[in-house]
Amino acid sequence: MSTQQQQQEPESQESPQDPEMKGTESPQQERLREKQEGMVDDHAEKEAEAEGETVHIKVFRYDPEVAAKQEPRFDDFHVPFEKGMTVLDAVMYARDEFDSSLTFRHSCRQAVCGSDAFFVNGKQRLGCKTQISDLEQPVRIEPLPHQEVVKDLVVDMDHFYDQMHAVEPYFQDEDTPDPADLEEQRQSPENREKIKMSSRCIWCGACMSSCNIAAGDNKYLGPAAINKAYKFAMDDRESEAIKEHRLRILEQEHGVWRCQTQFSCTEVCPKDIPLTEHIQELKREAVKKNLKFW
Amino acid sequence: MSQSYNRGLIEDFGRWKEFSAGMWAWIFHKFTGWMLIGYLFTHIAVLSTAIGAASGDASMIQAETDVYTTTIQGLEELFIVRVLEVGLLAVAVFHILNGLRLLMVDLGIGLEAQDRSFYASLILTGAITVASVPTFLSGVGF
Amino acid sequence: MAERYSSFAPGGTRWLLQRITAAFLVVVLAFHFFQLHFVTHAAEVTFMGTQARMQNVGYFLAMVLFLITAAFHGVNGVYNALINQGLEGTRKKVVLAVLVIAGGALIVQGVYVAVAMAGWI
Amino acid sequence: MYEHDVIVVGAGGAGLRAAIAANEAGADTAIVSKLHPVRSHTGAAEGGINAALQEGDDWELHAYDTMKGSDYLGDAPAVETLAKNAPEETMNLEHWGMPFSREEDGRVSQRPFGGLSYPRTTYAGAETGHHLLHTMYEQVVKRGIQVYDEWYVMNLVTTDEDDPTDRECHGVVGYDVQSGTIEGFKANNGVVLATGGPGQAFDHTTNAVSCTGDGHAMAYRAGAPLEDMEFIQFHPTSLPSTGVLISEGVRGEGGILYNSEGERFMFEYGYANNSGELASRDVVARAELTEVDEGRGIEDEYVHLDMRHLGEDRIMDRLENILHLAEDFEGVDGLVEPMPVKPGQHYAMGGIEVDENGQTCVSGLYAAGECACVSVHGGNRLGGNALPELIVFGKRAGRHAAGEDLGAPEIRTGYGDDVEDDDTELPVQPGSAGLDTASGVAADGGVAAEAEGMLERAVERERERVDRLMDRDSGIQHSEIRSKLQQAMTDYVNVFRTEEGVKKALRIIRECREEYQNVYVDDPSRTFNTDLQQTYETRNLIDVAETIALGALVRDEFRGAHWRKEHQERKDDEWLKHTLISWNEGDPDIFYRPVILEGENKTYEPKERSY
Ligand SMILES: Cc1cc2nc3c(=O)[nH]c(=O)nc-3n(C[C@H](O)[C@H](O)[C@H](O)COP(=O)(O)OP(=O)(O)OC[C@H]3O[C@@H](n4cnc5c(N)ncnc54)[C@H](O)[C@@H]3O)c2cc1C
Ligand code: HEM
Ligand code: SF4
Ligand code: F3S
Ligand code: FES
Repeated sequence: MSTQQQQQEPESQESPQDPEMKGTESPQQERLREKQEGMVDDHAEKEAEAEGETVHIKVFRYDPEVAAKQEPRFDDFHVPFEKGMTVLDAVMYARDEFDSSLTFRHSCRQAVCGSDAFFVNGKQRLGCKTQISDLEQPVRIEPLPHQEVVKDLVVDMDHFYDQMHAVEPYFQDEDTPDPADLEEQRQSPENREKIKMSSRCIWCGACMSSCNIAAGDNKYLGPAAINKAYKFAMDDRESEAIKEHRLRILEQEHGVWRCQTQFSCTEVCPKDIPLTEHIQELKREAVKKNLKFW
Repeated sequence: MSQSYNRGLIEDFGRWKEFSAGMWAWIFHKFTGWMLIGYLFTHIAVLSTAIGAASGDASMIQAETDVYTTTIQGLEELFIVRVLEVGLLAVAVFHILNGLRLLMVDLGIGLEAQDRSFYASLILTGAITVASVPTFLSGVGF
Repeated sequence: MAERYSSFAPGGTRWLLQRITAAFLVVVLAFHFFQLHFVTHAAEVTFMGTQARMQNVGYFLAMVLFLITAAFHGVNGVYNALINQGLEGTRKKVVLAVLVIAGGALIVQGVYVAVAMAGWI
Repeated sequence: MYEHDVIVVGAGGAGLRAAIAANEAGADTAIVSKLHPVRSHTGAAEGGINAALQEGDDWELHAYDTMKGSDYLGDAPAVETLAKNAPEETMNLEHWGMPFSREEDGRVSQRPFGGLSYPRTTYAGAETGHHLLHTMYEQVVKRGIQVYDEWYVMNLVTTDEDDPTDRECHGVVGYDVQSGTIEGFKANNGVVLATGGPGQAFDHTTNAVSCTGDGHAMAYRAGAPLEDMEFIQFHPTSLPSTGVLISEGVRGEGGILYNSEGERFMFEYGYANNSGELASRDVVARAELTEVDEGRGIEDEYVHLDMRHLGEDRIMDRLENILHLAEDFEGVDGLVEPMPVKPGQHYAMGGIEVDENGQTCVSGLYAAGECACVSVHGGNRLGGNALPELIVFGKRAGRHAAGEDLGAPEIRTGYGDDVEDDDTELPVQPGSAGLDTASGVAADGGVAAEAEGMLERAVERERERVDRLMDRDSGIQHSEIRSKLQQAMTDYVNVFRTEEGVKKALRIIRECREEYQNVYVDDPSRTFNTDLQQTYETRNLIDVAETIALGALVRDEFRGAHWRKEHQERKDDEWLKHTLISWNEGDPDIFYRPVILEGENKTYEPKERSY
């Protein structure tokens, strides 16, 4: 039994252009091969131990600098299953035990840092929050669609961050009491409840990746940034004038109007933020503001 | 960064199997909208024969042999036109029903039921279309 | 209210009009379909029948309004769809111009046809 | 080379606060962080921020509670600074828009927390840390503070005088994870370390994968001593497979702990006959481990926390988020089955020794947040006291680094005439195993050019180190060493500490060090090489783990979170002092500095810690 075959996708993989790369194996490839061969028995042992229950994952691989990985492909790993295992656990196991060059972002393992949004079995999900046992095997793990792939599962997040920053995501009222007086700005529990869901965003980028409009229109602010703006626009602590300024930003051509209510953002959001609802509410707010002639 | 990899359009269309309800609704709505506006242009073009009819011979109008009447009736005699009309109906009905769904969404009503309301639009469209087939196909010569 | 930012095209107006026309179209389109396929079968349409309907000023106005809203709704819908796909710059301006002209022509021709149907020329 | 007045390393709560403060003080400030700021582990904090905000409460009460909680190992000037400034700093967050939970009258809510004499824990739902982190990042964006994210700081650039107190810090060497470039960051005024906790030294922790004690290790090797490292807080209820925290709320609502025999062991075996499951964290954690050690654990690993008897309504009402946590991270439905839990490393009370201004004994080198030890938490941290520490001392460090005068500190740092040397017999030689040890760079030439030259040389050294790691084609991989180290720490320097065990741990750490000399990086790529980054981190973990074990060995008493089998009592005559370990060029030196119990208005008299 082989534990890790490299399956090439697309089927007809071109051999590397660089003649030096052809034929001869780079030390890295050599090591990789040795390791894979070694892995078979090493792993077979482990498997016997774990009563043979393994999880089959297929992981997207790409690295612009390594000849063997320049052409994107999927690698197969068979990871011993444990109760409670998440997708993140599985890729971490694969990295630590099989191939240390397997690269992905992760940190908190508890769905608060937003680093590990992957495209798992055709849906944007947080690796650490997705139980392997809930998925059909083989589990296909890819980087987030609609973002440039830097390496393996790592995508370039800069565009996402730019959009998040574009909505002036910070409190703007300068006219607050002096903190030294220990006097807070009052806010009703209802108002706080209103912004509660919107304030849960962990910047994972899953929503943006799932939205076809964001894919087509690079200038579209995207659901996460609009939701961020929603949090501020709906917060009563900021003055009306600032709220109006916020709506101005949102009602630009590439703002809320671009949303075609596809709902996929809402469906994939790991924090269950009702994104579409927030976007729609802002559209209505903007219209209302524009209809005010008095 | 040295280089990065863009997986391009396959992203969108290679993954159609994984699309969710809202995405299909979007695609269908787009498609039906384009069909409708396309139809509107042809429709007006066909109806433009009325100009010829109006400026033509009044007796022909009486005899129902004016260009307008003959064109329309001539078209209606074609089986293919009838089938296309059923298609148009389906397209229009879906666009209307889903349009209503979208209007509700815009008003923030029933957002949790957005996928179910999409399926409902589809089923209703099917039902209405099937139900109206006899009316549309009646009297066409086979 | 303060000045309008140039980059802040009044997307909201078009959005709102798209909804308003949609709401209007639901009613008229349903009526239209019903009228011409179920009440009068399309195959039985004659110029005389058409003329009879069109000479009713209410019907005439409804149809002209139907045409205008549908043309706006359709053309604006297409334009929107193109912006959603990231249409930008000159190409966007050209597309807008083409669509406006096409939509305008459609309305002009349509109204002309309607007037002809009513026999008012 | 990049150049700024103040360089802040780390972008968690402490780092962001420091950067904002330095920026406000007029310094050209930059943040260098291996994670994008919003990914920092501060975001995981749930409970809240302690601050004496309401009438009827008082900072002196907060200080008193903190001192008592610390088991009298907190330094009074630090504890009082914290208590005095926390209210203003908390209000400041509110003014920046942090969405605190609210009362009917629109004021911020506060709730009771363990060990507090007044309900002074200010919170924002069950995600206080998340909001704190995001609110401060927003302010960083607003102020346009430069952030170098996904830049891993490899080392500090300090001068190499013999006495660490004569050294100066001039900047850091950073590694751009995305591109693989290594660059120098010159800090004209100061470097603030805010790199968070060292939880990854243990096998099972509530801390993030990125909590690898980099700041600790870098400062340590640069000459700043590490203080009270033996004091590690373990949380009794974390999920076994991930370490995700199950809050005390479950036990508070009436959740029951069972062993594999189905016995309610807290009572059956007399661990806490009065309070049972609600006994303090360390008691419950020890009880759980005893059960497992005596063969009554489930799968030899964990115990069960059962809340089913509370009924679905009550659970849904008050503990809904716990259901999600158990489901998402452990695949367990808390409504139909008990949840597996075990103790997990949670917080490090110790850290880089600093004074109230955040400064270490190396001039220009600051530390704040969990990586620092001003000593607020002493032997044990009270829940809700870490977040205020971030904002109070983060701000002070930032301002001081930017050149503001905050007055002379009362806390002394570094080796001095007030310390006492240690003479414990060590089982193995700790410290360098012939590794690249030196961190200082000799100065030669004029003052300004000097710093630049030093930076160049430091960068060069890291480049060579990377080349060496990457060029090797065989050897051992860091993950193997890391898991061995983590296992040893969890086996022997956990909640239970015996002399024999800790010595064993030190021997294993030594082995890890030796193995590390043959470590190699398999991934040949320069792009996003996490293999390389983790290899660096593992080195840091070895240094930090060793100081934890050394501290645990020398402190033969039971204080706060530190428990020793052979010495199960608090020894105030002997041990009212901080443990300090200094790298001493690879030959670690252990010494002690007395605790400061004299506060502004009163002296804190050690009392029995009983709740
Ligand atoms: C689950 C959990 C719950 C908690 N709940 C509470 C609570 O309710 N109340 C409370 O008061 N405390 C709580 N704490 C403790 C508190 O959250 C932490 O002590 C605190 O957040 C640490 O903040 P920090 O800024 O020091 O570090 P972190 O937030 O961990 O940030 C560290 C930063 O340093 C950066 N970094 C690290 N190494 C490097 C390097 N080599 N180069 C560049 N950058 C680097 C990282 O990228 C990161 O940005 C909790 C802790 C945990 C784990
Ligand atoms: C009869 C009732 C109708 C309703 C309720 C309706 C509703 C809608 C709505 C709400 C939209 C906007 C979708 C969005 O922006 O998210 C839309 C788009 C559109 N509609 Fe209609 N519409 C109707 C009739 C028509 C007619 C008669 C035409 C043709 C002339 C038409 C052509 C279009 C087009 C082309 C679009 C754009 C589709 C796209 O996004 O690509 N619609 N419709
Ligand atoms: S809105 Fe949801 S999906 Fe989008 S970035 Fe925030 S948490 Fe992720
Ligand atoms: S997926 Fe995109 S179209 Fe709107 S509802 Fe979400 S932003
Ligand atoms: S690892 Fe932090 S969100 Fe998954």
